[in-house]
Amino acid sequence: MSSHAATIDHHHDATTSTGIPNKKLLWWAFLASDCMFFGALISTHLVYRLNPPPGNAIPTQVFNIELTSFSTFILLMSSLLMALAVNAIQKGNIRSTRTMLLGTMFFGCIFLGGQVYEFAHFVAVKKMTLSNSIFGSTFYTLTGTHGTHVAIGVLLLGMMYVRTFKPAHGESGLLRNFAHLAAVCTVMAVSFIWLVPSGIEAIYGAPVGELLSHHAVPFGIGAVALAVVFWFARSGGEVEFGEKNAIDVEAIGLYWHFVDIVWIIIFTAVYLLEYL
Amino acid sequence: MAEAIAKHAFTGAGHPPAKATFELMARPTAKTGLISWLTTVDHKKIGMLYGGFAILFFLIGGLEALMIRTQLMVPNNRFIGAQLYNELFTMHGTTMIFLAVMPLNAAFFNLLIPIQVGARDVAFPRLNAFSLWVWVVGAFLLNVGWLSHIVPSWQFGGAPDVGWFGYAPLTSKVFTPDLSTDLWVLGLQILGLSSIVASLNFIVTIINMRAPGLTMMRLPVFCWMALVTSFLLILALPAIAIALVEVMFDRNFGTNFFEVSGGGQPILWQHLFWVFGHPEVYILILPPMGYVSEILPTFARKPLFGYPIIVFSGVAIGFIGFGVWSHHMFTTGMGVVATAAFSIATMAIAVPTGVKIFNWIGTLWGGQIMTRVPMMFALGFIWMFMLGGFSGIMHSAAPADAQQQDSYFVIAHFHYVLIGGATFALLAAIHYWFPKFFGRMVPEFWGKVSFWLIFVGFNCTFFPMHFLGLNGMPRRTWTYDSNMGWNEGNFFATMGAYLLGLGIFTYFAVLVWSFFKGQKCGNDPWDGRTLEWSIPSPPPEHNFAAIPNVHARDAWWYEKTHQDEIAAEKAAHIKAEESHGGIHMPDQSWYPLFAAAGLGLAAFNFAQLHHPVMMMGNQVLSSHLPLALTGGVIMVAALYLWSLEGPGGYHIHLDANGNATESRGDHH
Amino acid sequence: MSAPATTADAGHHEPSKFHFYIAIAMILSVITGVEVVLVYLPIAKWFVVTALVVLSAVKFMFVIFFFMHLRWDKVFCTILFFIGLVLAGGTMWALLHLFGADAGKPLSAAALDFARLTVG
Amino acid sequence: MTRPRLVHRNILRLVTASFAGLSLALLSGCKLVDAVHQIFSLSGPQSTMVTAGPVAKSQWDLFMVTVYVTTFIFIVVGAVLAYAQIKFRAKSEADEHAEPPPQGHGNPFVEIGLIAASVFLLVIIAIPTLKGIWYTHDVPDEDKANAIDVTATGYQWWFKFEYPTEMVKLPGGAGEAPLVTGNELVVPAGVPVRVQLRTVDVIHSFWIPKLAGKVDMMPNRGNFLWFKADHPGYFYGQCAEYCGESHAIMRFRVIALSAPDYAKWLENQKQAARTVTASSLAAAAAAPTVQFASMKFDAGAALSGSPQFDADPLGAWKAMQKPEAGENAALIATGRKLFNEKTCVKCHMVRGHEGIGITGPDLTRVGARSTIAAGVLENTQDLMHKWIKDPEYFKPGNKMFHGIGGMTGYMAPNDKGDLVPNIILNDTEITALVAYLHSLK
Ligand code: HEA
Ligand code: HEA
Ligand code: HEC
Ligand code: CUA
Ligand SMILES: [Cu+2]
Repeated sequence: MSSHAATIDHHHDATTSTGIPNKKLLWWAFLASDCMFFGALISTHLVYRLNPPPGNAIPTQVFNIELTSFSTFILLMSSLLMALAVNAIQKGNIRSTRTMLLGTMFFGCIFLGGQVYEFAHFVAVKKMTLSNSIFGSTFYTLTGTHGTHVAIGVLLLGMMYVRTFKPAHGESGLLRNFAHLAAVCTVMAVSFIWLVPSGIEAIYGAPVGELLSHHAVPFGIGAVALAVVFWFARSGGEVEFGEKNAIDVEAIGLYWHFVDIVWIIIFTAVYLLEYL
Repeated sequence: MAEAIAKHAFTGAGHPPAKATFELMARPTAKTGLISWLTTVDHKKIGMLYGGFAILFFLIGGLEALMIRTQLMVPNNRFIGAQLYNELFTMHGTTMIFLAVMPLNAAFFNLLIPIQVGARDVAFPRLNAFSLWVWVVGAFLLNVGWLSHIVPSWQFGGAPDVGWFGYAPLTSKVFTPDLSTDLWVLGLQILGLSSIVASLNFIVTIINMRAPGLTMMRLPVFCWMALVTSFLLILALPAIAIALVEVMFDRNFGTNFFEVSGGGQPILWQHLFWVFGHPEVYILILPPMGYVSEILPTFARKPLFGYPIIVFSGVAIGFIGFGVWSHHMFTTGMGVVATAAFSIATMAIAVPTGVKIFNWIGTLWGGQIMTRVPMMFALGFIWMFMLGGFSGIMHSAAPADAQQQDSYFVIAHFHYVLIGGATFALLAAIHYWFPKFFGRMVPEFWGKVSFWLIFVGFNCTFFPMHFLGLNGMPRRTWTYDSNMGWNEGNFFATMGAYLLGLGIFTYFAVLVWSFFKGQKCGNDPWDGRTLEWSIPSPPPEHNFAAIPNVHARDAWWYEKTHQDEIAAEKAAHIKAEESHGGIHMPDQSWYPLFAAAGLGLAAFNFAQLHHPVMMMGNQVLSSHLPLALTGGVIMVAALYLWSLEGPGGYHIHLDANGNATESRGDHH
Repeated sequence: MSAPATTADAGHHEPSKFHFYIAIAMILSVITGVEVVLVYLPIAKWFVVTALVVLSAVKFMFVIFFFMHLRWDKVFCTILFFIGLVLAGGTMWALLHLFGADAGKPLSAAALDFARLTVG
Repeated sequence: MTRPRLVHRNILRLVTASFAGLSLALLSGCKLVDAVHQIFSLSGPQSTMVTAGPVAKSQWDLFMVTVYVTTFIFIVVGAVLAYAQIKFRAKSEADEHAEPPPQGHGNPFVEIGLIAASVFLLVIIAIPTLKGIWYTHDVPDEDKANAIDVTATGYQWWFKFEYPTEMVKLPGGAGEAPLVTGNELVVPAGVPVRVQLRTVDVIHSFWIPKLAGKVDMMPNRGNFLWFKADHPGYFYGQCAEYCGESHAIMRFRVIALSAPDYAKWLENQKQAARTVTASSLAAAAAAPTVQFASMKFDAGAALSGSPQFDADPLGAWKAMQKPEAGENAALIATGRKLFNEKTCVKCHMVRGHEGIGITGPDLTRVGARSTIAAGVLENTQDLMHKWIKDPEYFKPGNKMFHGIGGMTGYMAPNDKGDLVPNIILNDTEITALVAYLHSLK
């Protein structure tokens, strides 16, 4: 392809029939599908909320609205940073993009931490578990699914972040590739091995301190591996990533914002309305 | 214009192919042999794999049906026992719907959509391969339970036995403690994932990859129906995905979604299932309506009558289809208002469906009808689908349905729409496009023999079932008493099923023969109307030497009547493209296969977290958690490498005689 | 297409939306604050419910149209997303009504206990 | 461009013609005519056409409306389609290569006309549908006062029936409880019956085709249906929702009796279980037995199978109500003892005797039922013997064999967790048990 277009029009892609880039179309279609996904989950929650069986948990006695409002605010701010990341890459400003990506991830993690704390607190202090009331079942499943979406978002952003360092000309040794891959795999394995069982433990009632001590080893390995990934990723020199990748960042952005709007609905429908 | 055309050929939306940085697996380049099939991203190869698997499962599902019919041949039969029978009908329904008709449709989506819209591949070729392999994983999980009948020491608990719509609370641990139900839940979940991913791909392909001049209102009806179907899939599948998650949590983590003692409402499962399930039946029938809308004009030698209305009614069917799900629940005590609303909404669907039937007849009217085999199946489709639709209308009258629901009348209804409808159209389509993709004709005579066997056998099997149902015979019953007046009907139906089986056997036997020995054919054996007939049979890897310019609805028909104009255009396109480096094709990749395999490993072990599997008296895979996690890690790692690897690509250059040479790495 | 676009000159770009995004984010935070306060105010329940629904709808629209650029993209994206949104909303609405109707009510607690007793 | 040639068309015609001829010839064989007639017959005991009550009748009438309308459409549309297929068929090979026909694209007026016609035809179906939905939902207001209430509860795989308004005294002064029976629902004819539908496990569905369409028994929900039997009769019912292994044979019966017969039946049911001793036998011989008025049975059935029973099921049922000839008080007493010893009592209620269980069907008057094991077996001494000997054979997975709710059945886990026989019976013991159970009238 020899068309050396000087600029990239981010709202029109001449290679497609509609002018919408394929990836953008893909993500919007996926989000339409995800609406149904959360629609079904929220329906389940509300159906049981409006017709509770005897002996159901009482939400207002469980909730901690201050914490949730704070999380909501944090997620909104992460959305802002995400929008700014897209804005930056559309200008070809990679440094700023990286900062914004990191910021988004950071806020996402705060949100997740808030949720882990919330779950652990509800279980340990408020005695509401996944299985001891139907409210517990629907609440944890709905907000947990949302949390999973956030976690996947963080993972995608992390991958994107690493990708921004990919050297331009593909020169890198085999060993380096293997080391990089091994580190990435370790991070993933550890986050699974750490997250899944500790999530289950949390749901069944273990307080945060205990969780950390139980899973100290995998957590430690994960932290080290994470550092390794970043170290490998941070190669100097020319990188391949650039303004042309704006669509990739934007795609993840769409996903991230969607997760945010789902939370907007959950915040109102699941939390706020309970206080009336 | 030339620029747009050259770009159009690009797959992977403007990614400059770069040398892979993290090249762990060399990108495979084999064009033949096992590796080429495992790593392919070519929509035609993927389509054929889908088709091959689907036909295999169609035969397995048919075999299951034959066992069902044999058991029901005479009253109080003890050919097979209750438990096995329950597994058989569950797996027959699940197999036919999820592993035969849906993937056969997916096969045609893959084979035809890119060619009919004038593209070189789908929008995301590797994602397409991923859908295929994920589908294989789902099919495996659903069927692996059969193994424990062969090797009893593998305690999967047999194949799933909860019925194809798995009503809670029968699916709870209390009532079906064995692994089969977990595998069913995960299998369906994974098939759903595959379908959503594939559908997103097709949506983007149809909307975004159309050749220049191919406006939406010139799109072949088949592509329209595929588009509507893809939308139905992405919008309906999430409902069942959530429902399955809820069942899975109930079974494994003690939630109460459908747990009666915890206040759960099993009826919620029914709602969520049918929110998916009803659109699902249109997912099964809309693509067949597309095939028929392609075949009828070809063999009547006339364009489709009322194209815009056929398209619009397809969209309308899809849309209304989302508002009628509770007609499967007329007997669950929804209350009068809800029952009335769903009853009327259901009837409304007859209108857009009728419109299609009328327009197909309009297409025949005044034509020169050539009754080739595909045409016979297509005409058979119209007749049989109409009958099935009528019994659907009888169901929609809710009070009358209270007598029909869960009786053989329903069985008759849906086999008329599913076999007389979907399957007939699929058989028509296979026969019609076989020459295109294998370059050989299927003999007419044997095709007709198989048609008549199938047609007669089908009606003998299922017509009496209307009467069995009205005479009170319930479905899903492994045996019946001799004094109920059902003996003759069942015997006759079973004989019909054998005849039908013979027909199906003949049909596929003839295909196999034709694959090796059939008469060779050229581009356009049927005097077709759409773009696929403009390219060689079988199509070359890059589909089109020159991306066509579309000037009219039946693009190829127009080309045939305007040859000079088109020839000039094409020469210009070829030149333009060569000056841009030749025809760009995406590279093969291992990662879709690896990601799917990781998913399979994860799901298979996840299902067994709470069920140690015994093999030869020993507990094997004693701890499934590590294996499940390993699978998850493999999947994520493969996806990660996939994203780093990039679409890649190489170029094809055509000489004056149309011979192709390839060049790699000449990306400028 | 393969031109290293990092060097593309900024002159051709539309004006930066940096401050605009910040403004949107501020509005969103304020709305959220209002929402939280609203539920504690002693106002008629129907009013609060309506207000909450409207406010979250506004937030929703702000995010999809500005953060997610629907406002600047081709309308087709909007249509695409709203197909899913409308169907999901409609299905939710229908489900809530189906379960809210008298016929949809679960057995009373007493009847439930009765049913449980008879299981033995 | 290659085109398949039109070979074989004539051969094919010949084949189809001879196939049709052959089948006609076969069909004209008169035994076959009968058989074919049977295939389409709608006169079985679960026929939805031969109705015996207003609910089922309204449902059949509505069904016939849909049949008329769709048949009409089929004839019209089918005729046009058939005409087009024949008229516009390429008659010869030359035809096929002729100039293509005019490439017309459609006609909006035709389309709109056909849409309007379809809507009109649907309205014809919709109106009676709506009427029917409200009519079949609940007992009409004017009849509400007469209606009786019963509760039907589904168990895997049998039905329990309760009469909430008919209280019986529990033995030993333990107060009162509603009358309970199993698998055979006895109701008065000519009276609306409102059946409350409950389940203790999975979803079942309650269906008596001749009396009313089905309604499901949903866990945690209070469904109900109503029906009315026009005349006394014996009706077949069936669980119509897949509910596990033996769903196929989860059947039941409804016996509609005239008002006085029903009163007598209730009277008898409310007594404690019948105890047979030598002296009671002698006393009974002297006293007049319960007599049922003679009544007409809806004989519109053409049935095969056990002819004596099917010829007059209601008569057969009535016969079951009377004590059997040749009752042996000693054998019955042994049976009663065994019923206790073999732990049958912990699952089965025999009101007034030792039986106290509630996880199995109430057997207080099992001897007076026409069928056992949820309508699967005729209640002859022989078949009951076989049932008690090997329930698993007749009903795979049944809870009497496998145990339920903490009660062990014929099989139970031993210390190692393997299933081993738990209730072991020999033929003599079973004979005594059967004698006892058959004495419970
Ligand atoms: C390909 C699949 C397919 C299709 C296309 C349909 C089409 C229709 N179906 Fe069917 N259906 C199934 C597959 C399908 N169905 C399956 C699998 C089940 C059972 C699931 C299970 O329980 O396992 C089922 C069950 C089912 C039920 C539930 C029955 C029960 O369990 O009690 C109902 C009830 O309303 C119903 C109705 C309809 C209607 C009204 C249509 C309409 O779309 C039909 C419209 C078509 C026509 C009417 C014919 C042509 C029209 C004209 C010529 C115009 C003029 C006509 C009129 C004005 C009437 N179907
Ligand atoms: C597209 C879907 C589809 C198709 C094509 C079919 C095809 C057939 N179906 Fe079925 N059917 C369903 C979908 C379908 N079915 C569903 C959804 C259910 C409900 C399940 C449930 O209740 O959960 C059902 C249930 C069902 C029942 C009711 C079972 C019960 O409720 O107890 C019956 C009974 O007769 C039946 C029969 C048949 C028959 C005879 C065929 C025939 O058309 C089959 C013809 C094909 C063959 C006969 C194969 C021939 C091949 C060979 C002979 C070669 C074999 C060789 C190899 C394998 C190498 N089907
Ligand atoms: C674990 C509980 C259990 C035990 C112990 C048990 N039964 Fe049963 N029995 C049942 C159940 C449950 C049924 C209903 C089976 C069905 O139809 O699915 C039944 C049905 C019957 C029936 C048929 C009743 C009818 O109305 O159709 C008879 C007769 C019977 N049992 C006799 C016996 C005898 C005799 C014994 C002792 C040897 C016995 N049962 C022990 C649970 C039990
Ligand atoms: Cu109970 Cu089927
Ligand atoms: Cu449906």
